[in-house]
Amino acid sequence: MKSVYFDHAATTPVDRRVLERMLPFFCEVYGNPSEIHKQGREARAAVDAARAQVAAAIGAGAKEIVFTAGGTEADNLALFGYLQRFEPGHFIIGATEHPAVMEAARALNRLGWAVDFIPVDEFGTIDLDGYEKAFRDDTRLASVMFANNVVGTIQPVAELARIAHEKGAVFHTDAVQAVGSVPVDVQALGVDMLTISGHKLYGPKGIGALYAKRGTRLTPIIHGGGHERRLRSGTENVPGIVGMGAALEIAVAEMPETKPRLERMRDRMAAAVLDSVPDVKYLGHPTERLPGNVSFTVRYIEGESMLLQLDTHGYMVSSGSACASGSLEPSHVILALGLGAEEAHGSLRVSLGRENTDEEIDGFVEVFPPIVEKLRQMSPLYVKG
Amino acid sequence: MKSVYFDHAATTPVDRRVLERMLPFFCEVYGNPSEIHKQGREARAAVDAARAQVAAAIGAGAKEIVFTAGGTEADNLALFGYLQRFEPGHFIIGATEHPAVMEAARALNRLGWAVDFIPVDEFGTIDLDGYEKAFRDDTRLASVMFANNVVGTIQPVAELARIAHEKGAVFHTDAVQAVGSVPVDVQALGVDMLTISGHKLYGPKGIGALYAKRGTRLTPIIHGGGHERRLRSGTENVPGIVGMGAALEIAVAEMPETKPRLERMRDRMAAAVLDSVPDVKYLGHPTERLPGNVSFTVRYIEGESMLLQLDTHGYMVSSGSACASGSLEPSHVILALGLGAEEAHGSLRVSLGRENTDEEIDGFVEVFPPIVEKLRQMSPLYVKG
Amino acid sequence: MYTDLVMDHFSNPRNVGEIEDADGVGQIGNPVCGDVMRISIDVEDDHIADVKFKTFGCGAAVATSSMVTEMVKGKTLEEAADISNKAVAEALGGLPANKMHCSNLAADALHLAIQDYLVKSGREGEVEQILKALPKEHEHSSH
Amino acid sequence: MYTDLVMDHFSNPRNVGEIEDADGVGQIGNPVCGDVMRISIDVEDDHIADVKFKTFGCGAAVATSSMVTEMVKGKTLEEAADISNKAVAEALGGLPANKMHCSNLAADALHLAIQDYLVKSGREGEVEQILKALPKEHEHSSH
Ligand SMILES: Cc1ncc(COP(=O)(O)O)c(C=O)c1O
Ligand SMILES: Cc1ncc(COP(=O)(O)O)c(C=O)c1O
Repeated sequence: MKSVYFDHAATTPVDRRVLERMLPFFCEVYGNPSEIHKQGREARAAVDAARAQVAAAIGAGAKEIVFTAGGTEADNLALFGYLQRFEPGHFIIGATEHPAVMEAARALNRLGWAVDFIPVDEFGTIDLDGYEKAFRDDTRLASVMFANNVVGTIQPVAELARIAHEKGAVFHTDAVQAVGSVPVDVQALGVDMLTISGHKLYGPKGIGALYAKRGTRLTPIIHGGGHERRLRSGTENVPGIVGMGAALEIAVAEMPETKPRLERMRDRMAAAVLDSVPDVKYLGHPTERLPGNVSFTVRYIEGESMLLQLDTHGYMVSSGSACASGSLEPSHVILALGLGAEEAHGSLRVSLGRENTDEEIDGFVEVFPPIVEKLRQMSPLYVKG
Repeated sequence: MKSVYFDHAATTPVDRRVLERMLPFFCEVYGNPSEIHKQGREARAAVDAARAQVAAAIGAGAKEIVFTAGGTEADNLALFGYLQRFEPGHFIIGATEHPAVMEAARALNRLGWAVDFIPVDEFGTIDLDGYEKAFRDDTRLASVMFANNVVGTIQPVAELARIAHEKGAVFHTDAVQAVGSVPVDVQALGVDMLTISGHKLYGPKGIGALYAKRGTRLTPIIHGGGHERRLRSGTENVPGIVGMGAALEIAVAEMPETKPRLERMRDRMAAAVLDSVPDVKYLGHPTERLPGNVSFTVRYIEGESMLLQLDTHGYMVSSGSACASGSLEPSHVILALGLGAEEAHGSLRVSLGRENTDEEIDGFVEVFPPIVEKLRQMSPLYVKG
Repeated sequence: MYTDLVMDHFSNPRNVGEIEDADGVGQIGNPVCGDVMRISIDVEDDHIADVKFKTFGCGAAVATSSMVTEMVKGKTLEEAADISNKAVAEALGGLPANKMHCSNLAADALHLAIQDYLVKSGREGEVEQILKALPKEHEHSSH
Repeated sequence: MYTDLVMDHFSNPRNVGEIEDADGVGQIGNPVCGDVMRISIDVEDDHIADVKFKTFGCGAAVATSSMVTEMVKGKTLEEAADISNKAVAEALGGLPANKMHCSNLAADALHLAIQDYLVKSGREGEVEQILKALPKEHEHSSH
């Protein structure tokens, strides 16, 4: 049976070219970059080179990049690391943030910080007016994600950063889904902090980075030997760092080709699904969305069961359904768009990646309608119109 | 020129067999273990299997293992994760702890926690009497490392854990240097928490684990999607986890052969160095020490310069000297043994690993004395006796 | 995460559908929770002569529904009433921990169908005797 | 971390040793800090005729000592006094940031040797004029 991976928003395969560049750093150049002998110096040089690659990919300086173990840790470092320098006050996040920001915010809230969650409209775009009004005198930080992981909506980040600065707060954006997929330039955006994750851009898992603009003072959340300019202790994950640098370099270099191709495939797939299955709603913004994100909700049936049926046909996708996520709550992102819980349960996310082909989309569009029909036949909520 | 790696306490090469087992998890089984499609399920199965391997290697249950990004994060999770559930009180650590514990302790101290640093004797063994007396009514935790990373001294962990329990505190041990090198059984030791790091036992960098005994309640230090039984969020580093599981399995299986061989080589090397170079002092415990650790201090000359000279001869070692560590303070470990700052500056650590040979030791013992002599000739402190 | 048997029942569910003019119908769950199961039965001689289900929900919800219909066919009402959600999960070789609560309610739906039959056929007095542990409606919505 | 030139001066240090009955000797640092440099000079016609060093310290300490002896040989006292620690580091192609403070004091040791010469030869009055920026002893111990 063919096997089609349509879940690139969850994670991506490591690009073989990236793996090639990582390989020497397991068994040959295995030194600890803190050591000054030959092995150590070679490892240090590799880390420095990767840091320069990551910095270049987002228009930052090498000293503005802090490597972490992933996007989640980078998000936590941004929020805790920045806010914990102050007495508890107020900060702002978007209503559709990833749990990495959402739960960090909740934990800060338990420590005495007030937090406002800014609503989004039906397309997932942040309510600019509500955002602007939420700032208070003691608002230290606003964090709004660059692009949503469930519905793909891209936020007006530059505008959000500008407003935060006007209000005297710093601005962080979780750009885990964006970096490598769409152009990201920290200078042009004017953000103070920005989160990246390796495994979302054809790099390895277990590596991420926080861009922290020169002058943005942070306290560490992991203490120890003082690595990463004292901001994140722990022996550097050298192959991971090398892989992330290489992956970003490749992603940015190939973006002029990849981005329009994925956008075309995305729009074609969305149109085909909406065309061939009744009672389907497209989720997220019609145009301001990630190149590979096709998200929709199917009435009367539940996400996990669609997902499993698709899986038995070889198509791997994801769902914002409560069942699929292992939690019992339907996706807070989909609820934030104004959909009901029942609809939220029926959501499906197809996230295309650069190895996907038009044939794979054709295949999906062929198998999907009968799956929906089969599940609807089984559903007590479905009364054929 | 030959290249001899004698710095296994800093980090180890990844065993080729370990890399082989990791390789499929970059480009083939690359799924996110949280996803329920085939890729996700295969990744989850790999994580589960590795968790079982890690657990088995230390006599724990699989549910007692929390994967982290390394030893440093695991140490921080143990201290912050356990203590932050309480109102600030008191805890205890050893005087020769790794910065991962030391700096976490300092950070907790800044948050209002009182902390006692228990001194060690000239061999680096913790002062049991002082330890026992340090407990107070509000002592929540004691953390003493299993084996020291600089001088290799192994602590009486079971005894320390027993005393802590008697006093109503939980006991954590940083066993980063011990696991894989000497037998470690959490049941026999009776510890509540124990830290492991992958890259010290021929596994990859960027992965570690905290053993937390069933019933030990922790709060996370990294918040998000609720991975690792809510204790450590972030997409699992699947290849890293697989590598750590494989590396531990191999290390434990081969320990009956590796440990006595390294101990013999260690003792032979120590004797040869002390025999051939005057004014050298062996550091650490004569017998209760890590199998591969040969640590000593050379009077009148400085560690980094020895290290660099050895490096130009192809021997890679480490030093507790201030210069070599990048900080300006001589190693707190060596000062804790009661040595003066000047002596601390002259310390050198040779840490043998399983790929080292007797020939390599012979080579070292040959080149080392003339290096010392050359540097002493250059030293204004040296007056030939 | 799911056993092969769960996946088999999910992919090839047995007894899907609705019995027209069924002797008894039981429904549990609600769409907000993400699981709705409806089981309809025909009863002959105090035995389950036919049973069908419709389910909105995840893989576990579908599989437990399918399994319970298989387990119950031909059984007496009392035997059917003794089948617990736990027994259904066990018959499937187990369910993931997070599916044990909300998605494992097929036996409850069956019990409600039996109750419905007893009430409809004027045997209301026997409900308590036959159905020892009747599910509270929406008991799982509190999770 | 070190440039090739630093490593060259470290591995093959120039002018190691002590001048017997030197015209001037300067020493800076202390073993607690991890760096001690001693420079001895012979002066002829207000020129540095010979210079030697002994250093306890890291690679940077040795290399800067070696470099300063090379830079200074044959120079007038005034020229020698104008050589700064920074200039020594630059002549070596730069030093790692964490080595700039404690291990880069060779020029200071040289200046102390010049001062010693001036004092010993009864030219104490010229010290301030020739040595514009005389190092404070152990100025680096505060780091
Ligand atoms: C928007 C967003 N932020 C953060 C994360 C967390 O990144 P990581 O999995 O590297 O911890 C993810 C993905 O899981 C994400 O999609
Ligand atoms: C005793 C000890 N604890 C903790 C650590 C930190 O581990 P990691 O480098 O995996 O963060 C190390 C090594 O660096 C160590 O030797």
